[in-house]
Amino acid sequence: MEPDAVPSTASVIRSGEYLIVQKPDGEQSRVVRFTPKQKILIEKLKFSADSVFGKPYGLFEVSNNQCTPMSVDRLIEELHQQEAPVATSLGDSETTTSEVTDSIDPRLVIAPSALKLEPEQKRQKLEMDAVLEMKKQGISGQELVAKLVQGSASFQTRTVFSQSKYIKRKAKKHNDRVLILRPTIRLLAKAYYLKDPDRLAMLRADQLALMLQMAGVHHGKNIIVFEQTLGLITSAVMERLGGKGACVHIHRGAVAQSIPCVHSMNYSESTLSTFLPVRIKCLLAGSQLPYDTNRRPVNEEDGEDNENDEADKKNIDKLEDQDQEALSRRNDRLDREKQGLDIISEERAHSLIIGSRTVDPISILELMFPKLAPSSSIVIYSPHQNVLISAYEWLSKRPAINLMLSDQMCRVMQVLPDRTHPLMAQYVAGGHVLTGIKVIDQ
Amino acid sequence: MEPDAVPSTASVIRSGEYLIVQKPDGEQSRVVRFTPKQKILIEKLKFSADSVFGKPYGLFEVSNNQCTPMSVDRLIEELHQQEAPVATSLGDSETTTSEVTDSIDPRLVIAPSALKLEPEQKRQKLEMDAVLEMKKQGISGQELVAKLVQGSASFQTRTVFSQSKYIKRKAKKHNDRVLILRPTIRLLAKAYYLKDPDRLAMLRADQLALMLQMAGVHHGKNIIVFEQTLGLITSAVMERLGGKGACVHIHRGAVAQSIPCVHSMNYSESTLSTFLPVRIKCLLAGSQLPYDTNRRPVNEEDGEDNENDEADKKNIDKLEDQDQEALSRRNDRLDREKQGLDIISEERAHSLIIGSRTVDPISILELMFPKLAPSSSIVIYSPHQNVLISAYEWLSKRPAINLMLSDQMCRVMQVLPDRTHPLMAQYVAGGHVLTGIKVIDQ
Amino acid sequence: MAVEPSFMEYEERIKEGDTVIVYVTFGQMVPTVVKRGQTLMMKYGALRHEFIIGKKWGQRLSATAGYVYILRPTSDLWTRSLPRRTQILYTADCAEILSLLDAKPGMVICESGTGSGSLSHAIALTIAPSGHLYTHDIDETRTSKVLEEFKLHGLSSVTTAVVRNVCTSGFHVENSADGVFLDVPAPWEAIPFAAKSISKTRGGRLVSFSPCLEQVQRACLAMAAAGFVSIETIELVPEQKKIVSQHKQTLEEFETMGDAYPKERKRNANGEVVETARVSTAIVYPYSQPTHTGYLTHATLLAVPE
Amino acid sequence: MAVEPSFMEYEERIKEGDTVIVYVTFGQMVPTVVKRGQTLMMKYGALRHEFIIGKKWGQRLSATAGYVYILRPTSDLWTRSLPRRTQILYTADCAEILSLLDAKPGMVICESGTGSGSLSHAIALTIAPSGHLYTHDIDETRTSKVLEEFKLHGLSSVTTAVVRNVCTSGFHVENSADGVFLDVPAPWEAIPFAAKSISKTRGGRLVSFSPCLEQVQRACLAMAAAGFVSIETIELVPEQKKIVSQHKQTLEEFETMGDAYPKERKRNANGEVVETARVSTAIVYPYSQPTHTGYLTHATLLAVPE
Repeated sequence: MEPDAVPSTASVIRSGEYLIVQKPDGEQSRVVRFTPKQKILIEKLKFSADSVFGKPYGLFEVSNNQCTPMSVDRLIEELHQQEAPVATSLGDSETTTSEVTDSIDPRLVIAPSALKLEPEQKRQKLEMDAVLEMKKQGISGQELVAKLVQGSASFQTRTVFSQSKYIKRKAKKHNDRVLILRPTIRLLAKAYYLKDPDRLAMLRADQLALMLQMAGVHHGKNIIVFEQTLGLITSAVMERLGGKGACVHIHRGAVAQSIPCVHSMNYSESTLSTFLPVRIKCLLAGSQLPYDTNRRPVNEEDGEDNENDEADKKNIDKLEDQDQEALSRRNDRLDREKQGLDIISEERAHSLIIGSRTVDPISILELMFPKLAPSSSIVIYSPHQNVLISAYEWLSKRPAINLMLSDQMCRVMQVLPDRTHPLMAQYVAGGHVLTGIKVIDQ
Repeated sequence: MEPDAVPSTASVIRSGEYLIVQKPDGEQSRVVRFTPKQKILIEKLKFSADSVFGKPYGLFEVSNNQCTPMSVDRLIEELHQQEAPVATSLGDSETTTSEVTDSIDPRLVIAPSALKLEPEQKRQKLEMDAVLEMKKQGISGQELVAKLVQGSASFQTRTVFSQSKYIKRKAKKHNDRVLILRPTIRLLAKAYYLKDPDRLAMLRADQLALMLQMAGVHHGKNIIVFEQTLGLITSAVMERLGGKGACVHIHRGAVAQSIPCVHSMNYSESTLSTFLPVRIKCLLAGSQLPYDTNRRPVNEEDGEDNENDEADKKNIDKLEDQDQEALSRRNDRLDREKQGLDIISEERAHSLIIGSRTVDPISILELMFPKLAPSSSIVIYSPHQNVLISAYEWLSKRPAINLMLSDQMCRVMQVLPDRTHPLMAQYVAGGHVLTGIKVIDQ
Repeated sequence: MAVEPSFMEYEERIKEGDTVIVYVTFGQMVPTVVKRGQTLMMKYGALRHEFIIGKKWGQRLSATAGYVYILRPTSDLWTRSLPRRTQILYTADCAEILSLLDAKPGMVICESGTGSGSLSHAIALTIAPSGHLYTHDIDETRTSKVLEEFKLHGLSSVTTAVVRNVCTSGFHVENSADGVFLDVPAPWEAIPFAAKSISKTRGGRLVSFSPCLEQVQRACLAMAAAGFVSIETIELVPEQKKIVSQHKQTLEEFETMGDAYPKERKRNANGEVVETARVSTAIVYPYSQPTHTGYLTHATLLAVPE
Repeated sequence: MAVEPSFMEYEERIKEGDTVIVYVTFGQMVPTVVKRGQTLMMKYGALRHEFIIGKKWGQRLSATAGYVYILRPTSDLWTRSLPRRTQILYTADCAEILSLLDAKPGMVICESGTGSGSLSHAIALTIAPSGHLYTHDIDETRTSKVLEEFKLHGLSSVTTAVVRNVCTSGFHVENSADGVFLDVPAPWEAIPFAAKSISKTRGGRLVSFSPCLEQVQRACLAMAAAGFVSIETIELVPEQKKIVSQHKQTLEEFETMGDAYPKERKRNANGEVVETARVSTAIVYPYSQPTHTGYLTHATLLAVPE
C-alpha cells in the first residue's frame, strides 16, 4: 500500500518490532510487539497491526481498523483553523480522569440532584445518536469533530481560547488518532510505571534519569547493575553505553528473567554486546559455576506476564540439551558471564547501580562494594527510605564519600490559556535515591 | 502626639504588649514585647517603641527612629502612580535571598569575570552616594524612591509591568516602612519557624492548621495537649476555645515552661481561664501531688531564650514561700491542675493533640489513650516519620479507627506579571501528621 | 430548657435528633439524623435508629450484615461525608483557610460561594458562639440546603445564608467583617466588595481560592488596588501515606525464594519455624493522588483609624 | 599513539593533563588540570601536583593542613564544581533533560544557551563518541570558554560551539538534529528554528527550560504551531535529606532529664553505664532549599516521510 511514498527502511515499522502505542491526548501508553494479523487495542481504539508495517513511525488515523499516516502539515493546518476567531458559549468543564477532579473548576460542577440539562447539553445529547451512526459508517474521528463543530448551534464568537478548547474537548472524545512510536527508555519507563508501579518498585522516569546521571553512565564505562525493575535500569544503562563498556547484570536463577524492558528496545547486536548477565549464585560462590543441566529456573511463577514477551527462557532451557544452537547460546552466556565476573574480580567496575524492590541493598553492597574501582559511583534506589538509611549507615563506615539521600517531586502542569495549573491528580508513587563515591582511605 | 486622631482604645498599641514586627516585603518576622524607651530593630531598620504607643496597629513609616502611621489610601495612591504607562529599560534581575538563586532568570546573571557595567548600572552606582547622603538627612524611604525614579534617565516608556517592578525593586531597597501587627497564631507560627525551626519541632503553620482542624478544636471542647513546640499548639488551642472548654497542657517540672507562644498572644482572662497545666509527674503518679517547696524546676537551662519573655517562672518560684500573692498563685495552679486531672480521670477529653520533638508519642498514648472519651480525635505530629509509624502500629492494636498518616507540601508562589513561578528557595522543613479516632469496640 | 441538637454539644450519649456519622469502612462514612422509626441502609445491611439512641458516641454497633461505628460529627468528618452538591473544599484546604483568616470564636466572616457547605461548616464551628458567618451563593438551592443543615446542626444562630452574586452586588454586610473568603471564578470582581465588607476599625483578612494561575494573577492585582497588604499566594499539596509491612530480604533469600512475599512462618535450615521480623514502613498510597486543588491567595486590610 | 586526556578514558591512574576533581569537604570540590610544577591551594593548605600524578583515582592525599580525595571527573561532579560564569543547570535538571531528549551515543543535539557549560558537558558525554553537540550562545566569552574546557576534557571531536542568537538566526545545523534544548528568555522565538534544525527523516525531541509560567504558555503555543506533538510541561523539585541520629525518649526520661540530647553514655538506676540505642532517621536538610528552578516543556517532532 502507498507505493508512492518510499520511506527509508531505517524509519519504517517492521513486523516483530516492539512499539509504543498511545493516543495523542490519552492517558494510557502500551508496549506492544507488533506481529502479523494482530489486532492492537488502545483506549477503546482498535486496529490491525498489518496496516502499519512498512509505514514510518508517527501519527496515524484509524478508520475501519486500518491505520493511515497523518502528516505534521495537516496538524498545523488544523491548528490554524482552530485559531479562527469563532468560539463556543459552552461551559468550561473538562474531561479528566478521576471522579473527584471531574471538573477543573469546582464551581462549575452541576449538582446531580439538580441536573437540569442546559440547552447546549440537550443538543449534544441529541447529536449522540447521529455520531454513533456516523461511526458505524467508518467516518474518521477528525471528520466527525468537524461535523459536530459545524452542527453546533451555540458555536458563536467569543474568544480564540474557548473555541480551541471546545475543539480540543470534542477531539478528545471522538478522536481516532494513534501515535505509534519506536520505544525509548523514557516511553518504556512511563508505560510500565502507569501499568503497574509496584512491579517497577515505583521507579519513576525522572528518578531513573537521575540515577543514570549520578552513576555517570557513558560510552565505555563498566557498570554493575542489580535491579528489580523489569530490566528498565539495565536497558537504560545498555543504551547509554552505546556498544562499548559493560552492563554487568546480576540476576537470579540460571538465566536473566523478567527483563521485558531489555527485550522491547529492539537493540542492535552492538548494543547487546555490552549485556553481561551474571548469576547471583556465582557471586555468592565467588567463582563461575557450570550450568546444571536439566534444571529449571528456580522460581517458575516469576516469569514476566507481558503478553508480548516472546523471549520465553524456560522453553530455551528445555531445548538446550538437545540442540546445537542451544549449546552455542549457553557458551555465549558463559562467556558473557566470565567477562562480567572478570570486571568484578579485577575491580574494573566504574559504577554500581542498585534498583531494589525487596532485596536489602546492604546484601549487595557487602559483595560488590569491595570490588568497585576507587572513585566509582554508587547509586541505590529504593521505594523505602528506611532501607536507604541503613545503606547510608553501612556506607558511612566504609571508604565512601559525598553520600547524599534525596527524593524528588515531579509534577505535570496543565498549560492552557486561562487554565494553567498543575494537573489535579497524578501518579505520585516513587522512591528515594542514595548516592556516594568509593575512595581509597589510605 | 497626634491628638486629632483619637483611635478607639481597643485598637491602639499599648506599652507592654507583644507585637509582630515585619517589613512589608521583608523576610524576617519578629515577636517583640514593646516596652517604654525600647529600640526596635528589624532588618536594619530601627525605631523607638515609644513612637508607636497609642497609635493603631498597622503600617508605619520610619524616619529619624520615629514611626508615623501610613494610611491605606496612600498605598492605593502610590499604586495608581505606578500604573502610569512609563517604564524602565533596566534588566529583569531581582533581589532574592541566597546567592544561588540570585537571579530569577538564570540567563540574566552577568559573569563576574566579564562584569562590564551597563550604562544604567553605572548611573545607579553614581546615585548611591547621593542616596546615602539623603538617608543621613532623614529622608523617608518612600520619598527617596520617588527621587530615584525621577532621576533615572532610562526610565522610559515600555510596559506598565516592568515599571511597577522597577519601583518595587527600588522600594524594597530603600523602604523604611514597617508593619506592626497584633500577634495572631499564624504570624507567631511563622515568626518562630523562621527563627529556629528546630525548637519548634519544624512545625509549619500549615501543619498546625491541619492539626487544629483534625482535632476539631472548637468552643467548649476539652483538649489534652502535649507539645514541644514553644507553646504554639497550646496557644492555638486556647484561641479556638474562646473562653469555654479546656486546654489541658501537660508539662514538665513544677510549672509550665518554655511556652512563649502562650504569653505573646496577650490573651484576655476569659481565654486564659481554659489553660489547665498538668504536671507530668502527676500523670505518672496517677494523682495530684503537692508542690515540693524550695524545689527549682528540674531543668534550669531549659528556659526560653526569647529576650522579651518576661514571665520568668523561676523567679516566681523563689518568691512563693514568702509571698501571699504567690500562695494564691499556687492555689490557682493547683486548682487548674485539679480541673485538668478531673477531665482526664473522668474521661471527658474530646481530643488528644501531641506535638512531639523528642518524646515518643507512644509514651503519652499509653497514659492518655485509655482516658479519652470515645469518639475523640487523636492528632499526633512528629518531625520524624518513623516515630509515627510506631504510633500507628500501637493505635492499630487498640480501638482506634480512621488512622491516617499524611504529609503536605506548602509552597509560596511569586505572582508578578510575566514572572510567575514558585519561589526559587524556601524553608521546607516540616513533619508528618497521624490522626485517628478512638472508639468503643464492644 | 430544651436544647436543639448541635455539633457543638458534647453529651456522652446520643439523643434523637443528633446528627451522627456512621463509619462503615475506611473512606466510607454516612451522616444521618437519628430519628425513631427510621432505618439506615448501607453496605453492612440495615441498622434501626432505635439501636443508636442512648448509645455512647464512638460505640460499635452491629447491623444485619456487619458492624459500624457511630461517631460524633466534627468539621473534618462532615467534610468527608457530606452530601455533595458541588466540588467541595477538603480538610487540608479548609484547615489552611481557617488559619489564613485568623478565624476564632467571635469573628464575623463572609464567604462566597456556599457550594456544598464544607467550608461553611468549618467556619461556623470556629466562629461560634459569638461570631457570625454570612455565606453567599448565586444558587438558591445551595443556600437553602445549607440553611437546613445549619438548623439540624445547631448552627442557625451563628449563620446567615444569602442568595447573592458578590461579584456584582457585594456582600450582605459592609464595614463589619473580620475576614472574607472567596471561591468564585472571577475573584477580582469581588475583591473591591470584599474590602468594603471588612470592618474599617478592626481591619481584616481576605483569602481567595483559585484553581488557575491566571485567576490568581488578576486577583493579586485587584487586592493591591483595593489597598490590601501582605499579599501572598500559597499552594498546599497533601500526600497520603499508607503503612505497609515491608518485605526485605537478603540476596541469598532472593536467589532461593524469589521476591514473593513470604508466608507468615518460614523454616530455617534446621526445619524450625522462624517468625519473620515484620518491619513496617510508609509508602505513598494511593499511587495516584490529588496533586492540585487550588492556589490560596491571602492578604490583610489594615484598620483605618477614625 | 598519544591519547589526549579525556573525561571518557578510564585509566586506573592519574596522568599529567588529566582533569581531577579535588574533594575537599562535602559540598566543596575544586576541578584542576594536573600539571607538573603547579601547586593547588585550598582550605586544607597546599598540595603539589607532583603528588597527584601516578596515584590511583579516588586516592586520599595529604595536603599541608588536612587531606583531600582526588576524584575522577563525572558529569555530575563537573556540574557541582565547574567555574560558574552564569546561573547553571544542576544535576536533577540535567539528568531529566537528557532523558527528555532521549539522549544516547550517536545523537546530534543542538543547545542554546551554552552558559557555563554544565548541561553542555552532560550532553557531550552522553552523545559521544559518534554523536555531536552544537552549543549556541550570544556571548562569545562563554562559547570560547566552553570550547577550551571541551579541549581539556577530550570532548573537542564531538562538540561545536557557536556564537549565535538562535532566536533570530536559528541553529548552526538544519535538518540534522535528533534533539534541541532551549534555555533562552524567549523560547517561542527559537522554536520555529528548532523545528528546522531537527532531522526531517528521523524526527526529534525538543526540551525548553523556563523559570516562569508565562514563558511556558507562549512556548507551548509556539510548539503546537510548529507541528510538535505530545507537548507536556513538568516541574521537578528535588528534596535533599540528611541522616541524623534520632533523639527519642519516654515521658519519664523527658521529665527527669529534659530534652537535651543525652551524652554518649548514660547510667541506669543501678549506676551501670547504658549504651543509648541510636536510631538514625532522615530529615529534610538544609531547612531552606531550592523549591523551583524552572519548568521543562518537552515535545516530539515526528519524522516526515520523503
